[in-house]
Amino acid sequence: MIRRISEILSEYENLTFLYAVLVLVVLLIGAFSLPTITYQGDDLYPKTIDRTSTLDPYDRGGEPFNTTTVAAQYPENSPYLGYVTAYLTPLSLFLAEITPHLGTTIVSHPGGIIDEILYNTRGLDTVVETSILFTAFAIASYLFRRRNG
Amino acid sequence: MIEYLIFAVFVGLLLHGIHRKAIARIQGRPGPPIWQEILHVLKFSFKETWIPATASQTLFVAVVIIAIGVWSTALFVLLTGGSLLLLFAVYMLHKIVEHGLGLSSGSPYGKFGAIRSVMSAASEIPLFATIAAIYLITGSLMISDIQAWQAAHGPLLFTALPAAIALYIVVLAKMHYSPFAVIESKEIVSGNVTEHFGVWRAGLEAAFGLKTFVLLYAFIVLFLGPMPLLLAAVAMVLLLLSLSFICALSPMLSPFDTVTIQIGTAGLIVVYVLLMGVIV
Amino acid sequence: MFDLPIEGAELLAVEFGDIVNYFSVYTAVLFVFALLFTVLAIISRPEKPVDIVFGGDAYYAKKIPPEQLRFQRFMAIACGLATLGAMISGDLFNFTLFSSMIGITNIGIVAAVKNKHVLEAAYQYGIVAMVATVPLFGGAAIALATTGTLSIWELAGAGAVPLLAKMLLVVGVMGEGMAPFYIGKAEITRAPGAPYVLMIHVSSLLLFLRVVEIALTV
Amino acid sequence: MTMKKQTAGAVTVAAAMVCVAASAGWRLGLIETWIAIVLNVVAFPFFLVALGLWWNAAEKEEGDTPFIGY
Repeated sequence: MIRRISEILSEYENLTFLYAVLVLVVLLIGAFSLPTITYQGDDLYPKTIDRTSTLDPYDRGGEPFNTTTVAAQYPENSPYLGYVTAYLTPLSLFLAEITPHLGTTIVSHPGGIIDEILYNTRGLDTVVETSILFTAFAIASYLFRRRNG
Repeated sequence: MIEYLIFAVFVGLLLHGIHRKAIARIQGRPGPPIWQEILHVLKFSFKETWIPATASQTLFVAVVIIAIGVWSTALFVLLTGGSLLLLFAVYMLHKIVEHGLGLSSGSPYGKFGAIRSVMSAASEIPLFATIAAIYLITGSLMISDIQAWQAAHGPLLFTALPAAIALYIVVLAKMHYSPFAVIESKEIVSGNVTEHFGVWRAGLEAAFGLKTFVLLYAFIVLFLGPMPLLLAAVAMVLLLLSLSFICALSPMLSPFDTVTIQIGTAGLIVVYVLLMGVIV
Repeated sequence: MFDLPIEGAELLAVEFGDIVNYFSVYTAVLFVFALLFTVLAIISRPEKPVDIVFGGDAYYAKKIPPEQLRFQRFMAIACGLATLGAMISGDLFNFTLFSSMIGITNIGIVAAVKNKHVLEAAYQYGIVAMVATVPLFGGAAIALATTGTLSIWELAGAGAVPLLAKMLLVVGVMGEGMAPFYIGKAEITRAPGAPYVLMIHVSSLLLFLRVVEIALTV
Repeated sequence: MTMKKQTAGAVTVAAAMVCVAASAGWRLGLIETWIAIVLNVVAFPFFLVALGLWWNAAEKEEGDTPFIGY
């Protein structure tokens, strides 16, 4: 019995299968617990789009620097809440203070573009997301170049 | 502080010696004297020492230092009544030391040891569920709180028997000559410590002595509750002898089977914890 | 931490806007450990693996191209950084992001190895790591949907996160870190480049240690 | 990569002094517990390893080159 289980576990071809079984088991257990889970309506990031505003994402123009209403978990940490990026890294904060250019465009620093599209308050998330993309790209390009070289 | 460390190293090595002696007597051999392991460490430390040319030199030396540091941390966590979670984290970090020992030398035997160590690491992680069981019962993971709980409610050994069994397997897996000790099984020479000789080996043996002391003492503290030092020492030796009996009488399991058994135990613990979580 | 008797006293909070990372005694120890091995991956030279010829009595040293080792080191450092982030993250979603980054870099560390056996194991591992992002993010999403927040500070001790979300998180980390499905990782370990391969284990073990803490806390 | 006997001795003494000073300071209540622990945990491994290196007095300069091939 133990030996047979060992045989199944010791083949890495079975890896995906085993993992899928585990996920399915968890999902099955989860399905039974669903009735006990309630949806929390007052979401962390409420978003109402004011179509008449000059900051409407699909109608750029007018005053570039303005604030939108954004609810943050920790407003005291986000002094620039409501601007393009609520959290500024020390470097971008420095740039924003000495130049008028940062914040005038959504692609002013990595993460900025996703930042504005997704949420205004979670700067570190977007940095990590771009890092993941970058890592995946680095692996793929290395493998590709090695095949050619 | 330093006196605790040195004391624990010596007691741990002495426990190793008792372990060897007990196994030998059970198997009808005279066995070495019980202070043999202490002499061993001294002998190793007097041997000529260098680093193999094939090794990843920095890593080769660093893991020895990390091994000692890791178990010193564990000892202090235990003594100050710190977080049980942290104690187990340190225990898992020991697996990294094992991997590092084997991988850093470049020797194929070390590598085999490291690969086996990776397998056993994967199976020991789920034994973490033990912690959840203790948390659900006592409502705290600080060792000092757990001791206070036991002083009020009696030993955890009876209240949380499955958790105790799981932890017993954890301790057993870490003993020399245990059925789970596939990492140092003799067909791969000395497994992951094959290339660590001389001073490096002496340092490692000291760390392992510390490890044995911490694991046995942790088991006593967690499941039998606070007790005077002398009684705790007696309990540790008794626990060690029970482990020696298992080690002496059972054969070395095949690497894959050890994993299956440990994962199986862990699965049972997970079910137990889930059930307890639902009921409580 | 959060007045919960789980991981020892709080030492320091690092604010990144809405994401407030924290060092407790527990996470600080894990952080130092990850830092130690990241530094080791940076400074130590890889080993020169020796192989035995089975059936004979000979052994030979393997030759590993330096470009491959450089790439492995790059990936190991990236993995170390991701681990550092995952150790101190005080936000569920941020934690899942760091976890999936660890999964990707782990594959990167061995992807360069020219060994069919290792590559096939890495491929299987890669598939599982990709699949594992679903339960991982699903867990975070369910936590957000049921509680309205992702911050561990807000969730700590409230017991508001449903068991399903915790289980999904743990299963996701199992997939990224390969906990009980050991064989993929054991085969990957055969790759050369000890300080870098070691990083795979460092990251996944630490990740697992962290998710246990999170599951007990929230 | 063998350490010189002198260096090993110096490391041993320094680490031992850190350990003893931290422990004594903690006993006398001068140092907080966690600081004493950290100092001990960091210094103790160096003490053990350097002590061994010091008294085995290895004067060999180079690592062992394994016998390659048969």
